[in-house]
Amino acid sequence: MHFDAFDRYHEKESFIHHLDPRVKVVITVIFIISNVLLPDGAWLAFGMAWLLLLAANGYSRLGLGYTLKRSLIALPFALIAITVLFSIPGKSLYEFQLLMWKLTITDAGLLRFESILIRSWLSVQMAILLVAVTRFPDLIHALEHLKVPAILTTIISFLYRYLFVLTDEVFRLIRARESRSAAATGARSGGGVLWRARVAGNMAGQLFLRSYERSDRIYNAMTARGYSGHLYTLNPHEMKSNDYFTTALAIAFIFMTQILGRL
Amino acid sequence: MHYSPEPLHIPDGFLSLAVSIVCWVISAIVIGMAISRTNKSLGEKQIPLMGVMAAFIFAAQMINFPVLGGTSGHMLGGALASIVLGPWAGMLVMTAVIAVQALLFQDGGLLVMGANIMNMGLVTAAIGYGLYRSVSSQSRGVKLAVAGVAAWLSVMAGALLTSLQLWLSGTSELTVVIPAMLGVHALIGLGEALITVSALGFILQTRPDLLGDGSDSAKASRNWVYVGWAVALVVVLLSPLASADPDGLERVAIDMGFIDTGLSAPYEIIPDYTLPFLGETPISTIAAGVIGAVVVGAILVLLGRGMKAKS
Amino acid sequence: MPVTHITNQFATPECDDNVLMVNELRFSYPDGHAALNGVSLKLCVGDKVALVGPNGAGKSTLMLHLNGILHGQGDIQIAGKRLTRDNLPLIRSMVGLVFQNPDDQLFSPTVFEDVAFGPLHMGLPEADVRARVDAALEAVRMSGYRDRLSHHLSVGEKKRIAIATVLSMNPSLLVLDEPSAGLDPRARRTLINLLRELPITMLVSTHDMTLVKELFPRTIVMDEGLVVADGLTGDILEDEALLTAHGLEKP
Amino acid sequence: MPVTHITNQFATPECDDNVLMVNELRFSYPDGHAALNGVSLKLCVGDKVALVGPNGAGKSTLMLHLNGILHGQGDIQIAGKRLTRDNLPLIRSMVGLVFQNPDDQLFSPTVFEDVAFGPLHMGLPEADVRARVDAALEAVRMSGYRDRLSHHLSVGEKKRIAIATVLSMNPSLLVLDEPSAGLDPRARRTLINLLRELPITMLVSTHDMTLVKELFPRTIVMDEGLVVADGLTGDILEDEALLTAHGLEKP
Ligand SMILES: Nc1ncnc2c1ncn2[C@@H]1O[C@H](COP(=O)(O)OP(=O)(O)OP(=O)(O)O)[C@@H](O)[C@H]1O
Ligand SMILES: Nc1ncnc2c1ncn2[C@@H]1O[C@H](COP(=O)(O)OP(=O)(O)OP(=O)(O)O)[C@@H](O)[C@H]1O
Ligand SMILES: [Mg+2]
Ligand SMILES: [Mg+2]
Repeated sequence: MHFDAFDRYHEKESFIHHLDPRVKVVITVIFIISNVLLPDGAWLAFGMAWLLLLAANGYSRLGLGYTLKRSLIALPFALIAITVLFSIPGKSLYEFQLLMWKLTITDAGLLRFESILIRSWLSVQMAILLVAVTRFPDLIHALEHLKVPAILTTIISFLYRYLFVLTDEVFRLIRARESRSAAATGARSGGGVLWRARVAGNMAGQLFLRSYERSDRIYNAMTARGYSGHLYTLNPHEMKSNDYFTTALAIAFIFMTQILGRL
Repeated sequence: MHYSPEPLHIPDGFLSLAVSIVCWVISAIVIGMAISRTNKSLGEKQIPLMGVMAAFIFAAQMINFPVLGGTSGHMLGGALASIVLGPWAGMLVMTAVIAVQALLFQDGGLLVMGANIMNMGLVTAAIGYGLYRSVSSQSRGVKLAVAGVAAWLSVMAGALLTSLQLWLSGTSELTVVIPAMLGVHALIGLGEALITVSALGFILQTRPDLLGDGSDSAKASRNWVYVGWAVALVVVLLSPLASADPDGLERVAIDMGFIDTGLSAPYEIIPDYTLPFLGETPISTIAAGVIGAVVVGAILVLLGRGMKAKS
Repeated sequence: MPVTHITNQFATPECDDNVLMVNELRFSYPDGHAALNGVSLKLCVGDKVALVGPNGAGKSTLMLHLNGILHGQGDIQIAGKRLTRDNLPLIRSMVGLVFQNPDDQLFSPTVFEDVAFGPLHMGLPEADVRARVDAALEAVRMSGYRDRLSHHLSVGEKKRIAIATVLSMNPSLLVLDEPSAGLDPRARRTLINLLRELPITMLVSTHDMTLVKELFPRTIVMDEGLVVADGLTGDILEDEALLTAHGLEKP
Repeated sequence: MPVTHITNQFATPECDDNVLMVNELRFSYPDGHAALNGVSLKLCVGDKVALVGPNGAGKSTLMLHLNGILHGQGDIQIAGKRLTRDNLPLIRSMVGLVFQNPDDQLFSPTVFEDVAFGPLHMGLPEADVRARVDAALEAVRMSGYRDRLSHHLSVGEKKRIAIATVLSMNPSLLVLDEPSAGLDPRARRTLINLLRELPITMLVSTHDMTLVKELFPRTIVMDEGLVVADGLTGDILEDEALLTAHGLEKP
């Protein structure tokens, strides 16, 4: 079983793929901050932000709709914001009866709801784009360059490496459980919820022990190659003029979006 | 089987910049403390251990069990991580897990990552470890029972914090979000408790040596017990109050100055968030955001330096 | 039971009571990779059959279909019952699937709990569960290990317990995926003797050609999602051209 | 180099320049289990030696001593240098240890980072590191894999990269723990050819007696923490009594 499906990187030849990962991380974060700062109902600015996304999609040769297709992940969470439809005072648009409550959708409420969704949807797309055009190890290097403490980036790079190994293990455990989840004719099968939860907990415990012992073996393998408490890495990236130029251009564009959103 | 998003992971766009930054600062400070503490007690083995344990938590979150009609329960893991690794290492491990979920799977946003780390990594670890620690010399049954309660409370604490952040951001109405989040997570928390307890039971049975008394000094662990119980107490007291009388909670918040103008002005929650000399313009909001970000960055850099100097 | 093995490369034996019948099974993984391209085979009661082929031939994928963990197109019948979504739990009690790594199979702290999982899930009364656990452990010669912690067993012991975890469900068909991988010669010998003695129909995938030669009268060769040969082991192992073509070696 | 192999069960070869000399090594695990009970052996430059024995014989434990991951009582010398706490980093650059599971050995996200790990921790300048990585990947015929992600590789490919991770440290002695476990016949063949070509002294633990016969002129048999035989592979494989006594089989 392979969990390659976890990898979100899309190998393509494009200048965006070749940008320094720092540049991509910084632009992504600024873009997301900018979205959050845009006022409710700044349609023009939202449109401009999306334009930037479309352009980035296009330039990275992923196809214009690439991030769009995958951007629904945050949608279920929107449920949580639904109350603003009714709670913000404004002109009544629509009234209806839900069980014992009389609910009124207001124009201000609708505006706010839509704006929250659009901000989130734009931000998620940018994040999707970031990992589609940057290999995850390069992303980790970018975090190192951006002075995220070494201990965190190290944990993250181990996490990334062993994510695949351990999710494979989990998957095989679940398979083994499934293949013995049998029934006999005439009897009620499945056991109680508590028993099933206990089995799941046992699987977690089993996985913990195996992970723990694996970390011991990894430590041995590291020691055997000279590790003695301090990790050294080569710095594989260098900012080129191209990188500075793209950063400046993107920031200028995002700044213009902000101004447009507030006119 | 696919990677499935979790209800507690807030995406970008749902929290205001102010709330996001405040949460980032708080989380960064706690993470900084965690880094300097783990550095002090850091055996060489600790690095691969924490790395693999982070992968373990990630993978363990995918172990589910059927509950009713197609729904299934699973685990967040904050309490378990801190019980088996100690509070500081547990926090770092959870931070890495949440960061990878946001970076690689867009499960949870980047700007709101501070909030997500706080809700699912820091508070859960504090409650889990604090409560478990207070009974670590008791019998196996007591330990497991308390671990279960701690796991349940850790999920409730995360849900409560998430609700408050959403409300402070003007994304959700308190009267709805608190009962809804707490109601749902009271059930999710049961799954967390059940899995945590039997996973711990498994470890206690097969490798009890791994759950030894830890390397914490007596004083440090007493402090954790206080912190853990204090956070737990807040959850226990605040949750029913908030569910029963959210309006009351809102009033208290207004009285205490958290909220001046109510929900319609989500950017002004922190009274002096707008900078006086710039006036109440969008520019001043941006400037404040930038300053916030610089502060966070500076803290991270300083912590990074401190760490290097020590190692 | 009279089992007629035909050395014709695409022949399957004729018998009155098939334990397993697979007909034109096709399956592609979600990523589009076609792992099975029309596999057909039959097993008679009492057959012990080796399934060989290079890495990626589709052996494990086929095995995962036999108790409905994967669902492809085509027909699968176990002891005359068609495998459908509705009778999945029943089929699972009839097909005992043992995976390569016993650590995946053993997820409970004690040997007893693991062997009891299947019967408990089937909803059997407690006395029956205990009787089945005892019988299964007896069959793999591990009666003394009932209350041991699985975690502390050697690989060879774990392998035998893993087999017990499906024997306790009284399966009509035992399906083993690479049972001898990672065993030292002695443990391997013990396993071979155990498999020889078990009076159950079995289908065993392996890269261990010595095992094939010693244990299985009949061999099925798979490559690229197809059955490329099916016949008496002796004949297949003599067919150098066939072996080389599919990345295999004579023992 | 004249290497005299003596088939006497406790003889070790005589030569002028020993790459490895172990003298009366004893070690007990913290739980009190005595895993090594006085092991002595010598390897000459260019020797390729198989280390066989049943599960639990102490093979892996011995290997972990050879570059100081475990410390027992007794003497270990690598190329004439005694292994002490002080020269540990030097010794580690001379002894390349490859563990059984390549997933434990390859702990970095990319192949390059993994192969560079050893040279980087030896404190070499960047240009040297890059040159060594290239040479090591070249040696295992994996030059094209520099920037690949480790988790995308097949087991056979991972195995070869694992060997490259220690070759990049230019070791005088290569120590491999069960290199062929879990490989299919084709991948195993590739590995055998690779090991045959590598011009380095090596000590290889394995349960794969065919590998032993094909690749190693000399074999050391361990059991219960002791060397019980050391001699020409041909002689040892003929000694049925010896093999049976220590749970081994003729290939
Ligand atoms: N989850 C998956 N997603 C996509 N492709 C897969 C998946 N699992 C297996 N495959 C592919 O399907 C094909 C058949 O794989 P399978 O595991 O059945 O082979 P196998 O004969 O068991 O090989 P081995 O001897 O290595 O165990 C291979 O090409 C494999 O890469
Ligand atoms: N960490 C440990 N703690 C206690 N005992 C151990 C530990 N590791 C190994 N042992 C024991 O030491 C003995 C030697 O183990 P070792 O792993 O060296 O055997 P081996 O010859 O490599 O076996 P295999 O062929 O199974 O790899 C065994 O009895 C084993 O149970
Ligand atoms: Mg397979
Ligand atoms: Mg070993």
